[in-house]
Amino acid sequence: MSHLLLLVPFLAVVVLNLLPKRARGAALWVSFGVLGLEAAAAFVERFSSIDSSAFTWLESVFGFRLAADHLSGLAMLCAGIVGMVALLVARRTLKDAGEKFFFANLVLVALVGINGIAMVRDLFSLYVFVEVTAIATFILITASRSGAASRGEQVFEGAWKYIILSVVASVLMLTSIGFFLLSAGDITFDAVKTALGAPGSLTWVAMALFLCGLFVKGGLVPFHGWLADAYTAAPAPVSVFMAGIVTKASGIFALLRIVSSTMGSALPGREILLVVGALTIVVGAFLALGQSNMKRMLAYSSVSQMGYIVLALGGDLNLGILAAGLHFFNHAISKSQLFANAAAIEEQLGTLNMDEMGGIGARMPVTAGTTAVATLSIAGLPPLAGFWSKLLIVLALWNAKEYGFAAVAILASLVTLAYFLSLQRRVFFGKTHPKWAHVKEAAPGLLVPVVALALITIALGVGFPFALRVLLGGGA
Amino acid sequence: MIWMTLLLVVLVLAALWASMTTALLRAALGLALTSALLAVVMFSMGATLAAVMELSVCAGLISVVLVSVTSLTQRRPLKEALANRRSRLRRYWPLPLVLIAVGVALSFVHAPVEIALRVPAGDGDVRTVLWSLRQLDLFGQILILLAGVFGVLVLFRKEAKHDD
Amino acid sequence: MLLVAVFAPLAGAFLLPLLGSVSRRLRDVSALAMVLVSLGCSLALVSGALRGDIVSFSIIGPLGLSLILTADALAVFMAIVSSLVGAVIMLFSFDYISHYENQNEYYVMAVVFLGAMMGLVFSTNLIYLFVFWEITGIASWRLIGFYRGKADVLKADKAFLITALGALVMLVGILAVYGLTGTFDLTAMKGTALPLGISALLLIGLLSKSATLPFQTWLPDAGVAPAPVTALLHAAVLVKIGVYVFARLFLATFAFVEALRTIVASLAGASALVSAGAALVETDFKRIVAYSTVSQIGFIFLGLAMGNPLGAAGALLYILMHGLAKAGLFLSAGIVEQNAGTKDITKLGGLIRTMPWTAAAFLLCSFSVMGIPPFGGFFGKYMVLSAAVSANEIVLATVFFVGALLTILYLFRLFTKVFLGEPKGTPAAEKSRLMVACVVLLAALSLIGGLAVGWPSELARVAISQMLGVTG
Amino acid sequence: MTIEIPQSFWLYFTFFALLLVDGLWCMLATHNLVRILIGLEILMKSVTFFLIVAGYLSGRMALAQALVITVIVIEVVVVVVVAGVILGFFRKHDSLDVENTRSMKG
Repeated sequence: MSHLLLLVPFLAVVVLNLLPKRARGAALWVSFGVLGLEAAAAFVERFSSIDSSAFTWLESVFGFRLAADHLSGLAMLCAGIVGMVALLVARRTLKDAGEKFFFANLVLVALVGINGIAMVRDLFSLYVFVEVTAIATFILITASRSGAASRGEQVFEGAWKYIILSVVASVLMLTSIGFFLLSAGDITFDAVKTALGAPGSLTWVAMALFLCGLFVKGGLVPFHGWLADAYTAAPAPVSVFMAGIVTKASGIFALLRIVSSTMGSALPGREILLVVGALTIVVGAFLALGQSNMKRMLAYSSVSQMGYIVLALGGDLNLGILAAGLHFFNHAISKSQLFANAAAIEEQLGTLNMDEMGGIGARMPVTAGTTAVATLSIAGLPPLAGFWSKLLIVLALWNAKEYGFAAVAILASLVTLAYFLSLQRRVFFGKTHPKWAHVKEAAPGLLVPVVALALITIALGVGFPFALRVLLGGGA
Repeated sequence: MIWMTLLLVVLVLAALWASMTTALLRAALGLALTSALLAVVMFSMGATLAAVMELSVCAGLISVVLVSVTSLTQRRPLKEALANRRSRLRRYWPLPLVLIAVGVALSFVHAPVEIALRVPAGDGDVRTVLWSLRQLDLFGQILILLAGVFGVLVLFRKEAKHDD
Repeated sequence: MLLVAVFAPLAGAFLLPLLGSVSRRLRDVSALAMVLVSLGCSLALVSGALRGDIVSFSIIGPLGLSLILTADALAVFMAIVSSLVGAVIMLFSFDYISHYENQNEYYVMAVVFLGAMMGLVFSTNLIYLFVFWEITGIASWRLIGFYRGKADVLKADKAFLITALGALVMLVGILAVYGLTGTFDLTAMKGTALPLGISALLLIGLLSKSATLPFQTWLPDAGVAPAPVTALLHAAVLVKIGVYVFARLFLATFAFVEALRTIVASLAGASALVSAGAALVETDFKRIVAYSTVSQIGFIFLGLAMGNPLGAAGALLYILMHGLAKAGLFLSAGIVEQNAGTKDITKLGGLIRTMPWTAAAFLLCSFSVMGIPPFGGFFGKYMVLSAAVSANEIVLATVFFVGALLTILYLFRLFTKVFLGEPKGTPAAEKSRLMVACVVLLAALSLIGGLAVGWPSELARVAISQMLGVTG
Repeated sequence: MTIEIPQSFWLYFTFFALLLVDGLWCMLATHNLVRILIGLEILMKSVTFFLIVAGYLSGRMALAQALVITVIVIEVVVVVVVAGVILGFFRKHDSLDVENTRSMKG
């Protein structure tokens, strides 16, 4: 089954390009279908009792060394959902048929990369798939011209920063792989785990380098500079995809994977994670507070939320990984929804400058309502999904006796709430500016995904103990 | 050992030249030279296949790309280039000194390094490793090439539109 | 039964916009019906509660996250207060709110708010207590910002941020409790002695929600909301949450800490005096009443902080009486504001001629808040003060006595300015019978509560013996 | 193999570090996009060299070669794509100066 998760999207790309040009209009829907299948497959494979061993013959043909666990399932589920949302947004906001075609293809390529990240068992393959995702995303940012007029040179600048820092991160990761080759003799997770268990400083230098590389990829403080530019520069559907899953998978999920499968419970690197996490939360939140471009605020909010995941990894290991995984999922859902909302607003208003807005809520009630749900969830207010994952993160920290960091995590939620309230106030509330008197609600094509995501957030929040039991019952 | 050290010194010098020379074209050539020297180093360490790759792809293909980019973008007026040269000098003169300092500093380090010397029994021929153990990476390579093709297509198409 | 009481409003609220698209009347009535369901369920629990039965219901979840609802006498008492006052306020809003936009949101949020309140009252798991606590926060945020003007929304945000800050600090405290006892279940941690630091963390949350010094500033500002909302928030429900949770945690669950008595009582005293002073100089009708609330909450805290049965019983009684009377005051303020077009008392006067019923109801409710016998408020205040005296807190008792005198002063001032004297501006009449009827109903309840004080105090007595019987 | 492991490691590591510093300096000190790309390439060379050295010293040359081959393929794609973007930028601004890209702040 896990092989299929990589091969099917790949074959879909091949098939799409073999089709005659006239049939290319269907590309978006084909890739939508593939993403839906992937999400369903990831879900079935990990979280239900349906037997999926019918595909073992594939493993004898292809010698991929993969292993999927609950974490990978969660990431692939996110990737599928976020990808579908991005495609729906692309259908509305990209104007050119050729652009849509390329978008569909590149999303599929990136999806293979993300699924690869989710399932690999060695450091180098991890690097390869991170790179696949990065290159596909990079092309996505630069390729589209839709709305480029309003973004001007930003496209170039954001993309440039992204690719340069991405290569620098690669250099860090490859150097680290070299060190592991020297000190562990191999680069599979198991070998690395053994080497980390043995005394020796070289291995820890290597691990620190690899983590630094991932910090860059995930946009964590102090390497967060590129992220807001890249998100702002990207066209609407690409920023949905990037914010929803790409950065998270290639930076944060990879981190999660490495911590969970190579570091034991004795974790000398824990302090690094705690400090970086806390710093990221606070710095990201305050940067978000000062933004007036909606996408930039959301981007810094992402930075801040990624900090929570890293912080969770520094806590009690088992609970921390569970909490981090859940926060990963919740945040992917809510943030892709917010970027989709931003896309709807940009589509209707032609601007993302929050100072020019005001009173949009009365004109676009669905967008306003779903935005409220997503922001409150991210700010960690019950009974929405975000509250529970934050609670688990704080519990993980508390169990590890990191009281100070737990308090930081809780109180930073207040800053999160503050900037999201300011967003609500500036965008949706207040008297409607005469300029927007005739603004209409976004097209149904854009509303369907955001409403669906908001419902997921609410349902997961209300039924959380049940969902948690499903997760735990599977033996995480 | 001596030969290897000399070779590496030349390698670093080539890289230094590539980063310090004024004309972009020469910098690209310097990079090609660096690549070629690196290939020689690889060869003498026994990494034959990788050396061939390095020589053909990096020293060859990448240089072609760089040279064509450079020639396509050389339209700057002479004055600007001259002004640029002066400011370049300011920014680059410390580099050789820094490199020497780093080299000297590191040559005093003799700390023990724990290297896991495995018996190379499981480490067979590079082709076997690549095709049977690293299949996943090959799959990744294919994907990246695919993405690269898309990139070229997209960027090329963009130019065509732009010229209209 | 418990589940219905909590989730009928919580889940039903989201049907309201749907019903609203059928008919506005249907929506309004069903909103009221949902609150009445809660009230009915709570009333049905009374007879059991009087016998000292404890009804419990739970859904077991992993990691100690089980939803446990428990109805003991304290919870039932509180539930009745909230749903009763809530129901009258819902009735009042039928006419009041029909002038404005966003009616659907108003009803959804108000009903969600009351549902969450029910959940809060009945839940005995700290995490769910926090969950419902925050739901009330979200609902009140939207309700305060109902008018959507820039200033309104800013003030709503301020209220939300202050209460959220308190809640987050309290969450730290909850986690500390968890670290201490290894459980979130309140019944399981009964009798635990809580270190002062953790108590302080929890206390900050409670004080911020109940708008006690030093967190009082959000409450007068929240007066920008429509009158039913302020009534809901200030009088009946929101601010009482802090008081209720204080009783639930520090009296009913944890071993009583002596140091806490002094701290809480001093804060309450300061809060009572400062806000009474503020009420004396304010000129905004609703802000005066709001400051009065801040001041009266001080009395309730004083009663609870004494830690003896008399004080606690007085506090509980006063929760009920103050809720009824203050709701009446706010709703009268709403009637005046809507009909006269202003809430500045310097521009009002002589309204007793055109609004006789409202004036009468206002006066009766004021009597109750002032603590004049035989109105309900008297018994509460009297018991609280005598509890303070019997606990040898003479200074505090004096402070609060002064506070009570100030209450009489500023309420009379308010009444004189608004209802007596020469009419200013255009004469305003009582337009809606329904609204006036609600106010009169509340005034009557305040009076009846005082005359028939035996019945609620019986329930309070059972609650006290359940609370203090084990710990004391 | 009879080489003195620690000593030869530090010798190779020195040259790796030299290449790394050189590449970083080249990237950071210039305003020219093409030169940034060249600096990036020098960085990649240093890492390639380090991987080979790691394989050489630990006796896993075949594995190291396999890795290096993959790295080279990725490197080429990155260079081609970045070069394409540089060309697009040049067509738009008629300049290669990175200062033209400092429009975003915060």
